[in-house]
Amino acid sequence: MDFHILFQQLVNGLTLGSVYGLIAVGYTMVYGIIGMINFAHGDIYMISAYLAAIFMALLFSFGLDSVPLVIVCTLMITMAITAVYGWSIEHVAYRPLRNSTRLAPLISAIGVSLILQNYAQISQGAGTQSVPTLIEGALRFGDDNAFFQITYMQMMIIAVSAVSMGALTFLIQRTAYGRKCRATQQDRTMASILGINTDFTISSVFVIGAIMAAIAGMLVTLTYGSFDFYVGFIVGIKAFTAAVLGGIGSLPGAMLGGLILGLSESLFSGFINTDYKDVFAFSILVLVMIFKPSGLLGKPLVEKV
Amino acid sequence: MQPTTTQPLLEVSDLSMRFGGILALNSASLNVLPGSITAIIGPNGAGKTTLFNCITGFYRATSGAIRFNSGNSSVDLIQVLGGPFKATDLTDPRAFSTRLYYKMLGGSHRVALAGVARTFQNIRLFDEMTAIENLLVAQHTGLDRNVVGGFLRTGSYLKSEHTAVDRAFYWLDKMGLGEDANRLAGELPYGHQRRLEIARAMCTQPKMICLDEPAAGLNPNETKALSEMIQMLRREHDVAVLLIEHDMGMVMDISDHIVVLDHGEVIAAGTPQHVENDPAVLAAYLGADYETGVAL
Amino acid sequence: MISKQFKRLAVSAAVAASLSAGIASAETIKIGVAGPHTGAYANFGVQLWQGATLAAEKINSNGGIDGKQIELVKGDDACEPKQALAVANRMVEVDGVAGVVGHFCSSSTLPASEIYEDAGVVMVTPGSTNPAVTDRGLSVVLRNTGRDDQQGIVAAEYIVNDLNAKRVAVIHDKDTYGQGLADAMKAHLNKIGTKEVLYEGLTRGEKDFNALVTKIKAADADVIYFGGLHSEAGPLVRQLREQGVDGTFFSGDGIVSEDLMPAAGGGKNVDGIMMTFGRDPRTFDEGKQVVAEFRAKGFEPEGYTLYAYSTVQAIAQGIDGADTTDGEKVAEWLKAHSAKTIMGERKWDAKGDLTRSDYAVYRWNQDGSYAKAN
Amino acid sequence: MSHTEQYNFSKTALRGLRDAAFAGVIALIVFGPMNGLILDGYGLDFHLDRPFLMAGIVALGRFLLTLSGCLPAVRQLRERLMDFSHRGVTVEQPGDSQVRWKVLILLTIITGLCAPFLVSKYWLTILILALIYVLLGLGLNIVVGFAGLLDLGFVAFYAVGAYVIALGAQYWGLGFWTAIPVAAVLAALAGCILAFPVLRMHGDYLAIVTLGFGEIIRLVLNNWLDFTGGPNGVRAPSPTLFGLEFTRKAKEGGIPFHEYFGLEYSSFYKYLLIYLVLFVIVVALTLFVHRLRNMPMGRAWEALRENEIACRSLGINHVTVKLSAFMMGAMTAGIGGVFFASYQGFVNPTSFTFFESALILAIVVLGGMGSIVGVIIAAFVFTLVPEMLREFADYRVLVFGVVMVLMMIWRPRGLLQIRRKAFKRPRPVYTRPGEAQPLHAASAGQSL
Repeated sequence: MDFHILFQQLVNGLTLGSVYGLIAVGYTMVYGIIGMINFAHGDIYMISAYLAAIFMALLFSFGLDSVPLVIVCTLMITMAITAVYGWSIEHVAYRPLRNSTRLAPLISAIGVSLILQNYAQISQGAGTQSVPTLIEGALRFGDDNAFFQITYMQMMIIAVSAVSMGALTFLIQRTAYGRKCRATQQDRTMASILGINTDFTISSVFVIGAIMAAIAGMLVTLTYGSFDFYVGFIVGIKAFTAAVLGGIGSLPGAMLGGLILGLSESLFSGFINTDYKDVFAFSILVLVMIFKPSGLLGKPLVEKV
Repeated sequence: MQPTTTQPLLEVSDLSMRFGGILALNSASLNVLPGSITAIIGPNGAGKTTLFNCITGFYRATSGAIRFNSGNSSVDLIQVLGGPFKATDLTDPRAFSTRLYYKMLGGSHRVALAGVARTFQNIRLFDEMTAIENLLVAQHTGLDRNVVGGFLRTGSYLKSEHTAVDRAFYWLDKMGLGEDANRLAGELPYGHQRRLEIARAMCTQPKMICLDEPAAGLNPNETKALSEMIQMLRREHDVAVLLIEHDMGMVMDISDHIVVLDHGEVIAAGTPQHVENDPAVLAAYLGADYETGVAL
Repeated sequence: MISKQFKRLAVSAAVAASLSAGIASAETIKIGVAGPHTGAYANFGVQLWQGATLAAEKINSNGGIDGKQIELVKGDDACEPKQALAVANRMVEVDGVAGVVGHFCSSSTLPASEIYEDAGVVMVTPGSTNPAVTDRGLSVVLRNTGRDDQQGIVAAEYIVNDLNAKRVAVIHDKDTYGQGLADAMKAHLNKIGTKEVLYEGLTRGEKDFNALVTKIKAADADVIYFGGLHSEAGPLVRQLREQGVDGTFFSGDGIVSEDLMPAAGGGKNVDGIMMTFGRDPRTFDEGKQVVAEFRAKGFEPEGYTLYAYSTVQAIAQGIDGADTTDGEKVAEWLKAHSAKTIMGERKWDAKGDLTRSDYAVYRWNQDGSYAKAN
Repeated sequence: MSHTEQYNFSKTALRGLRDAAFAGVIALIVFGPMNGLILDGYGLDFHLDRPFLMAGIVALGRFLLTLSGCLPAVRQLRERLMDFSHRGVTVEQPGDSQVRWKVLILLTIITGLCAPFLVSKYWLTILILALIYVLLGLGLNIVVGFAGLLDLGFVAFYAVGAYVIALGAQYWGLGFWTAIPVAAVLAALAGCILAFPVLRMHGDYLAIVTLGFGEIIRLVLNNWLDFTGGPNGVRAPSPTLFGLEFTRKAKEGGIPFHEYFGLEYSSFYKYLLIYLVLFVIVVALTLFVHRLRNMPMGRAWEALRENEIACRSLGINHVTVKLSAFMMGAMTAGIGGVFFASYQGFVNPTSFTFFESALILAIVVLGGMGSIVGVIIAAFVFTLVPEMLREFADYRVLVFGVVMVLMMIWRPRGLLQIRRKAFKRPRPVYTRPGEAQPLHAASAGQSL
């Protein structure tokens, strides 16, 4: 076997998996805290891709020509505005349903997902949108005939997602805010009795999810360079699968699930067949669900009688 | 101790249950005689509910045996839950096929089918169904379940439904819920819900009914009425009653046999008089009271 | 200023509506324009609509068809078979069209054409190139564009004879058009003695093709043939070049869009892309003036714009010539005669395909334009 | 207006202004970049007027909403509307008259039978589509509404049905009539194979596994080119009536329907036949599902939804009961698929995307989970309204999404309340133990 091909596929899978992981965080956190599948999360990622492209174009048109500066500024603005999206969607479409039937928020989320897709389509046009390649070049390993490479963008994706996952884990595990989140997750009523503003906590989880999606959107836009109003759905389903695979509700699980999914996709399509890579990915999910119903790192459910 | 001339209805022997590192039950044994009222008492955390859940099939005991003898059949209440395969199964095709059968189709419902009904500490009714529908669901296994027959409303289907509705009304009346037949179970007052749960359990026509703290949350009058109902069940319907209860007055009043649990072990068993004077029981309870006092 | 513009627009719309209503009660012939007016392929719908609108305006200002004015009806199928069916039924039953320009996507044209066949309404597709469209023996269906097998043959010949390629990777997007094209190309490639080194499908809508690109790289292909649309071709080219694959990228007429260049990551990556396309309709002498008119309106008549224009002309001439709106007769007339359109004289064979295939190979330049390869 | 009321009003107005300003700012942030800065290649077009207009509308709307809270009439109306939504279930009383319902049902059936002769062929095809969705809605209602199993891959069984007739006709010469039972059985089988291992799972995990299964089916249909035709799809046969075909020209040896009866050819007859058969099936299924609710099977499903643990304690095997619901739902979807394929004459995988599953789920939830009439109404609303909105093609999906969200906020329990049947005390047949005791004296509960 050609090892440079294997390594190249591992790099591809790692990149893709990191993106899935970043988006999966949004699903897993929301599910963890209010037990709701936020179907619109993938579309928030899609919106953030548009925002990133818009602000990059805007900053360039203002005459800013330092690429790192543009990237950092765009990332900040995209994160901020996507966070507002996350907040307002939670406020308008989910909060009124907090004490409703279990399915109501799910349907509402599907509705929001349709709204966001159509909104992007109407306002920005249905066609594929693109951004120019800003960061070029790659680290190559091996000789000219048999090499594998990591582009600087791929490195950036892996590094940024590792750092943001680390920061998020720290936030949830080590800070007072994280304790409030975990308390709300365990028992919302009790948490509110103890003086935690659970409404705020839940909102903030949506905001954090949106920010992570914004980071993913920005990175993916920079890397692949093109997107349309439909990307959110496809990536969203994959990311959600990753979240469930890793054990929904668990942050490291989301990252692990994302990586497994990304790697399995790229290895399967690289060495077996591209056509059936999604079938393979979903089959892994079904198998894991059968043998470990709570996911790889999820806590097993204890039935209370 | 009563002379055990008759075969016990329920035989629990050396039952142990482990949750992770915690030994919730430690080789507990007890018998329930047909038509008797047996109470399980003990301080909080003694393992009463765990024992209950093992008997009714919601937990699979780590080791030990539970047998249920009704009429001329004897059921292994642990086997019917469908346990994992064992190495010995490979040599014995019959054991293997039994295990496979229960693995596929076994589960806690099998315990109920054997003739053990139960109620729950935190009431579990079908809230959005009417009281009478709750009782009809309980008769599910005995009804004509043929979908085509039901759609065409054949004679045998109508007859089986008619009997079921009639039996349901009988139990509603018995439990003093005649007026509530067509009300949603979730909208009934608390005391009525408790009694509806007992009526529902009785509709499965059990040989033994397990009541998990039936008097919790009831006022003294209601508790008194409940005691009479429990005795009525035994008297008129010939069921054995196994109950967990904290209301000592009620327990002492109605039980034939009392089992005292502490830290997962049976520390005493016998008639109310016997248990009342057992020093181990007193120690356990005083200790428990003392601890509770500190905690409060 | 905006409000002024808006008012003017509203007024003109109202006038147009009342005019058309007035005419409608008198004598109009309705022609449907069916295609993806919304959805991911809406830009093709725009091309169709622009082309058809100008054609209808032109014909109407010249006295219409036998004195009757043409009225266009928009039908949006979003390239979904289910919607295409509803649109076709609506065109036939509610609008009572005499002819249909469309549909665009082959997957929509296939089910919809059965409805037109039943209703006896002539349907001329300006964009569906899948062979099955005309191979099913429907009597009212014509095609004002090439067939994928013709296109595939041209591509395969060029790849083998002109590019001297030995190692060809065939990629498609698992859709009726893309896979049909890729299969046609592959079939002819095999026939003339070259076996492809890779045959794979990618998923439409995805953007990450790195795993596939690595596979192409491992196969060491000197030509990457892609059957599909620009929305996937762009990212694919970009990722190929990023991973250092420098084989020639070769595709069909589905990538003809101004969106290709930005999606592919700029002129550097687009440079050297090859594709098969019918003769660029903008180069016909008959169409020079129309092209100028489009440009004067600020619309570049690229892609299928002029195809739609030409199709409206053909239908109009067919109705005029057959002197009826009966679809079978119109189709018969068109097959027996020919139509003079801005894309030259169009002749059809008995199946409804154009008798002459004018597919040629084009090469994209760094500035996003494309020219015939020599 | 009294002094305090006036004070309250001005206070509310002030609060309204503040809220409106806040909402406007948020709207500006949300809409600003997406609507004001339009991507064009690598550059931007500026349309800054749009976001300001939209933010203005949002602010005004918010202000009016707050203000309307001050008007007692509006407030009362709002309270009445909101109050209704909390009571999802009512119980009929034993004496309630059923005549009104029976007349209504009869009228509906007569209207349904007459409808195809009153509308154009175009609307007939839309009606067929609506009925297919009624069928799917009723099927998924069994799974989600009755048994409480969240199934996000329902479309998979629909696809199985559609492909059974299409591929069956292609490879084994399967006709329309035989395809209906075959598809029903195969879809149920598919449901069984999927469900048996996963039914022990907790609710939401079931949702994701079914979602994955739905995607797998679609991907396989799309990729298995040699067998399914992949994206090119397969042609599906039209129904025949006693061997008479509904084509313009019959295949070898056959006689087309219109020639046999000396009628002029029109595809109307084909759609008419599909409609009528479908209508009969839908009516029968509606009746069936209605009766199911009062049958042991249906009661067990609902009980399972309400409390699984209690069900197990009553001897109900939750796996097989869930399985029966799943299979019943899958079967219905399979039949729906046959009609869909036959009506469309062509199937390809694009008709079986997740959006379709979401649509069917929305029909069930908006109809009021478990309410049969609600599901039927919702199915019609969801097929007819988009067709009417065809003029606003660009905004169709947007409106659809907004309706979904608003309906969930306004009526999370669905359009219609669920009505439960009341039971009359029957003539005693059950042999009562201890009959010697007077019944009422024994029931000490009366004194409680």
